[in-house]
Amino acid sequence: MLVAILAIAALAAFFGILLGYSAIRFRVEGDPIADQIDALLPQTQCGQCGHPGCRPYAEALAKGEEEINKCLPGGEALVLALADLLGREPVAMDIKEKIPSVAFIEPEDCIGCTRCIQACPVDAIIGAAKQLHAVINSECTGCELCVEPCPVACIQMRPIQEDIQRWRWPYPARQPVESDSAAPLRDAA
Amino acid sequence: MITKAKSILLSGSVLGAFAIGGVTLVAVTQGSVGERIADNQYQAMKRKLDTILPAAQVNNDPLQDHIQVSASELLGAESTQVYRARQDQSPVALVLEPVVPDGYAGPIKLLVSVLHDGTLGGVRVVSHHETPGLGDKIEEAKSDWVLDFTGKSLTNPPLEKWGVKRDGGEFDQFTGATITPRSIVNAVRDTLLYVQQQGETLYEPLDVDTTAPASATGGQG
Amino acid sequence: MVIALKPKSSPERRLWRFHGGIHIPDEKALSNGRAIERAPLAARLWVPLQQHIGAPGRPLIAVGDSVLKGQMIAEPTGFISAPVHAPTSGRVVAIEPHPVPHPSGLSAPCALIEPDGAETWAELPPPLADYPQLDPALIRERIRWAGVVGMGGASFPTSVKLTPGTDREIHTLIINGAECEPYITCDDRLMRERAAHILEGVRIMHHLLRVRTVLIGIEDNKPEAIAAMQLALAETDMGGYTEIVTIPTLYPSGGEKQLIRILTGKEVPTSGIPAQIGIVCQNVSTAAAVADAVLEGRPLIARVVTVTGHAIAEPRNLEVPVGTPIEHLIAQCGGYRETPRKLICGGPMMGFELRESTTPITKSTNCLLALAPAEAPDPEPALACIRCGRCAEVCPAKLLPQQLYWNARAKDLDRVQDYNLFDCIECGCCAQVCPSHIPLVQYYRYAKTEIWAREQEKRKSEQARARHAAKQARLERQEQEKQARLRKQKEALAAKPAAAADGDDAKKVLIEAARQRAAERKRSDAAGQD
Amino acid sequence: MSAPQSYGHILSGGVWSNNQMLVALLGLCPLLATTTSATNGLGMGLATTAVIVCSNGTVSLVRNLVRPEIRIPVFVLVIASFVTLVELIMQAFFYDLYQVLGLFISLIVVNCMIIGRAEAFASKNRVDRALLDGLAVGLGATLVLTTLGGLREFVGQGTLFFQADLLLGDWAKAISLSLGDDFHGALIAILPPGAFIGLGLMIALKNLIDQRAKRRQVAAQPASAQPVTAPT
Amino acid sequence: MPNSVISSPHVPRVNRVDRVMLDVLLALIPGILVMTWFFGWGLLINCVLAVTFAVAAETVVMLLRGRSPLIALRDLSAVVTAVLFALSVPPILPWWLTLLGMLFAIILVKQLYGGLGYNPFNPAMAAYVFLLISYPVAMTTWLAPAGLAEHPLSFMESLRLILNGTLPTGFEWDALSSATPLDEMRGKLDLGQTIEQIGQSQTWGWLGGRGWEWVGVAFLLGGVYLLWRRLITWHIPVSMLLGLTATATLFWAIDPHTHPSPIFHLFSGAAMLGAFFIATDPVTACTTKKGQLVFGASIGLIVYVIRSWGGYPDAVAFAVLLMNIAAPTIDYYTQPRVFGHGSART
Repeated sequence: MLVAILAIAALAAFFGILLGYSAIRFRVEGDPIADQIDALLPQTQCGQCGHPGCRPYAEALAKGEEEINKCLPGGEALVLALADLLGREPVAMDIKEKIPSVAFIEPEDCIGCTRCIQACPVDAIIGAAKQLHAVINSECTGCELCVEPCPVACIQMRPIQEDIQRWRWPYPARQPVESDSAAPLRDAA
Repeated sequence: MITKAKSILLSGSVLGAFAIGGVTLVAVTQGSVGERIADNQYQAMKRKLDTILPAAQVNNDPLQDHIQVSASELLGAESTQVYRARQDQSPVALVLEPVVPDGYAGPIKLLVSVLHDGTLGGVRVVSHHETPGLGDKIEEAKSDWVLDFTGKSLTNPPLEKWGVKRDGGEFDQFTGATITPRSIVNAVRDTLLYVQQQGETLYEPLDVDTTAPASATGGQG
Repeated sequence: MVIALKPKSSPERRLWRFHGGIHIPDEKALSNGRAIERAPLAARLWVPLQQHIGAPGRPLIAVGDSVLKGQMIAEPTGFISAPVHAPTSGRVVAIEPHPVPHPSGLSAPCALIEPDGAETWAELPPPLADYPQLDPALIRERIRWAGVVGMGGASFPTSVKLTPGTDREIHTLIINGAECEPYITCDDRLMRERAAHILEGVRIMHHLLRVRTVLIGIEDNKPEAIAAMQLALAETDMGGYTEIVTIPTLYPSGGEKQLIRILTGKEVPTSGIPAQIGIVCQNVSTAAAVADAVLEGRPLIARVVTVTGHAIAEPRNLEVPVGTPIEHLIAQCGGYRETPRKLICGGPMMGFELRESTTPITKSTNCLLALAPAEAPDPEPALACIRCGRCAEVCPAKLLPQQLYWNARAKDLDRVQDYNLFDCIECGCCAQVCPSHIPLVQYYRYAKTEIWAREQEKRKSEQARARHAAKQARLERQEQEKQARLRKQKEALAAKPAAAADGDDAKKVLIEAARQRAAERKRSDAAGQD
Repeated sequence: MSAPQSYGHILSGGVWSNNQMLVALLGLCPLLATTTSATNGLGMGLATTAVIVCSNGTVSLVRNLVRPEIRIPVFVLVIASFVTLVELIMQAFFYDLYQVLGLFISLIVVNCMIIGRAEAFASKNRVDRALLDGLAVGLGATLVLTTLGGLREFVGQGTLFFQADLLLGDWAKAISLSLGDDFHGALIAILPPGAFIGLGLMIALKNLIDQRAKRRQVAAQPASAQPVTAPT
Repeated sequence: MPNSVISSPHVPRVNRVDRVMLDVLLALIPGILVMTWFFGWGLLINCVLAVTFAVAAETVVMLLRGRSPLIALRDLSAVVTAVLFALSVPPILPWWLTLLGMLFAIILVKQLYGGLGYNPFNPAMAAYVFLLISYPVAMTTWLAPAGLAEHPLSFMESLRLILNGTLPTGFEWDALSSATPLDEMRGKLDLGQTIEQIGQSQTWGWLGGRGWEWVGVAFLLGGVYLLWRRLITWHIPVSMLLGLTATATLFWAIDPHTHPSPIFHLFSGAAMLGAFFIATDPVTACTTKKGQLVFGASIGLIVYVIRSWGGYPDAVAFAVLLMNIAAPTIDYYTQPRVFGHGSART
């Protein structure tokens, strides 16, 4: 009996020492998961998630300190992608998704105060003090961060117009009868 | 460096401590209920034997009184236990553990008791892999078929009638399966033949030397 | 110039087979019996300012301008770009978005030209009849100037295709006269009637590419076209390197990659171009347009369009100026025999529906198809895929259409690419044979455009990330600089007391004024809405 | 980490909403192998509950002593000790049941459900919560095991709680139910494939009930943060 | 507006699911006739019962799912499932087993997975296996074929037997039933008889068991019709039969006394029915050509293995179901080389 106890204890002690050594020897630094999350985020830097930019939100997610449904520009697609990456349960978005828009500065009202320029996270507004400001449409991420600071409320968000270049083929309306079932089982392979 | 070594040793000792705790717990329990467990096991085996032995006539403990024989030809296994039931030293019955090698799906283990007059005290199936719903009617729980053996001997029916009805014998096969009952009938017949061949030698009392170890192994059943 | 000494290679030229394909009723007899006719000018021409794949052109005209026939009204802005010329003389009435031939039915900028009827030509560049002696660059420049684009439907600028890279030798020129889609007969008629002209174009392209072989592939359901081309070929000195190859009728043998496979046995690598395997492929109409540009100095301003379908009273081929509204063409063909179920631009297998009768013809519009209800019955509701595999059997790209379908339907854009979505040529064979009547091609098109949109978004977000990072870095630098300055100022302040700055106050006054102005405007807006 | 869960939440999570067998699909080995009858399922469930309560309690008590690198071995040691304990007790007091379940009792050691709770819950929570969680999870498992066992037993041989007296004593003969010998049971239910089919049906049933409940809840109040269905 | 966009092709579609299914039913007719000839009216009664139950089950499930049952019934897939099932089970199967089988096939195997096109397992075979495992005695009690039977059952006798379980007066089960050739082969080999001795028996015919061989030939004929109509390709049937033949030939060559000939295997049990009508079920089979070869050959191999050493005499259903599971994986690893990919012939 005593022999059995001692043998097991010795074995356990040996493996404990081995594990203790391994824990020190093979420690991994850094947090690559945050990079992966950051790559999924839309990089609007809009701050609507409550974090100052996309990277901080990614880091918070990586630490498990945040919900995955905070990114409004990413929408439901992002929630599903994050749920997939982080192995979490998908959660519905708080608010409906917005239509993609860009900021537009009313030229007549702009007083050239540069506050919107300071607010823009991606330098998509050009202009100088006391000069008319203008939005570079192709750079604007639609984050709306410039709308609030404008003292004369001359910035509006305008939906991006559909044109031939931007047009997408619609998802077929003629669905097979079992259209509501999700991805088929056969695809699991 | 020192802290590192310390932390490694700490890991080892914590794990070791848990091992000691766990094993001690198990050891203490084992010590307190071990006898009861052994008794349970012994009782279970005994109950099984009692169903195929004329219990009223037996007053020894067949589980303590057993020998090991080797007769792969007729009993299907390299070595088999033979339990002897006696009443006041006079032989009553033998219990053998033949193996049926040619079941439909692998070997079937039997428990067969043969009374001293050569008739069957009973046949039970210990383990098998027969097709559920077809071949598994050899189990006592599923069908009464196996009970039909009780009372049969090499003369009742005569040796040539030891087969299933489909082969011209006396024993029922059950619907949907012939192979399984056929193999069992053959195996029981062979067991009877073996007992007949060996005669009284199977009842010979054990030497004093071998009794002790035999009873020890018998206890573990 | 290669002198033809060797007799034409044997007619038993080896042909290859591509996987799949289908036989469908070709319906060509509807329209191939009549000669090409010139349609009278329409009252208004909507000329799309971009009629090619590539960088959009820059408009050269303004509303109210008078234009002459053949005058350039939009100039190319890049290497892969093409100009647009006025199809007739007249006045530019408007430049505005107007429906153009596109699956979306959306509008794009067009010049609305009101013809003056005089058909006055602008000053044209001189013909280059002596092109064999000229610098190939000059000839390419002429083709580029003429705005020649692929007229089989792709509308890729032809001059670019005729400019092979220096690293790869082009050995074979393939002229596509297969015209495999049902109904369409414009290339057929063109080959029958203008074979010599087409061959002139081929000779120019042969000269530019310096290829060893020219193969003209024509499906065997157009025997007259084959005969006409052979006759014309016999009268030229091109026989030494040119061969007219009769190929079996099988849809989609007119697909570029399929035709190359049939004629040479080679496969164009995935997401590659024929030039990578030493081949250039051009349509017969394009060859004719090249001949126009080089030998006559005329830009591409008109083309032959098949107007057909059982709903058309008198189907035929019309030569029409680019920009002509389709309603005008249908009127020229006697109008409708019965109310069409669908109006299709292009063939029935790959074309798309047109919704506006004022949609104009472009350089790549080869067919206008008015399908009667019997020809194009309403699609039945799709049933579930039963995995019968017919689609895979007919797919000319050897894809697994049902896997594409499952994944496109599940909107799994990654996996649909794993199954090589982008090798799909959208020929429609799979959908045609599908017993469950699933709109397969639409699923693929949906997935393709979604993927493109997603990639664009990704690029944009990548850009935004970089710009954000740059801004952060700049702000940090400025902060440090400011700290440094403040330190210095503090040191200076220690020396002498500062004067109050009043610049801030002035700014505040200005902001207040503007704020009031904006508030005023909002009030008036609100009042207006009430 | 989020605030500690309420007792009610722990209980309902273990028994229903986060049922380790139906939702997390853990511990399938005993689930599929031992549920040939309601009695077997109940016995296995009770054994598992005993082990998980003990191991959760112990792990929670020592959670601050154990270093991360030897966490798992310690859990395994704790669980293995308790399983052996349960096995010994079973052999001593429920020998007939032990003969049926014996092989699988030892396999409780590697039941990922138990180590999962030790790792995910007990090692992060106070001992009272850990015990409650163990009890809830064990009850959830027992519920599933007994139900599946009953289902298979009923469909397969037309009885319910057959031989329940082996486990519960003679009074349990009263709860045994039999449809009689004329019943043609679908043998497949008792065989291994029946376990899979039955489990699948039970999961489907649970999802159905949850969906209904959710729909009712949504109808009652406009949703704020409803989970969307995962695309699998 | 944009949602009304309909993509090309704008031509009438040439194929329809219901016509495909109808053709399959047509192709089954020779087999049905021959089986009825040899095994009596019970077969037809079973067909009618199975079709009725299947259609009823499909209707109920579609209604429960809140859809029009017509959509599901119109494609005739339930009828095909029912007929295939009725052809696989003994012709005197009690009606309630047919009912159980059809409920299992339509509700559990087909509709719970989403209906036609979504079921990973062949419904008819899943139902067959479900019943075989659950009720092995009823599922293995076959009638003796015409010519060997002591008493061929009349229509009313068959009906009574199926609905009531009433045997014709004066006959016991043993007089009516007879082991299938596969069963008999297995049983007699087990007794130590050689193939030659077994072949002497009057139950033996020309290719396999008396009567059974003609059933095989009839299904082969139907299969040829399917091939000719291009509803199936040769890949699965040929590879499955080759897989079975090759394995059987190997063992036969090793010892022809204890291993029946490949011909026997081809014309016994459900080999032909399985090869042309069951393994080729497009929903549950492989879809790539290479994959179909692997799929078919594996079924052939598994059939031989289970027939020779398994717990049940025939094995087509088990083999098909096993390979159904593997089909998606096989498909994944046998994708054809896409045009323009990899080593193109130049």
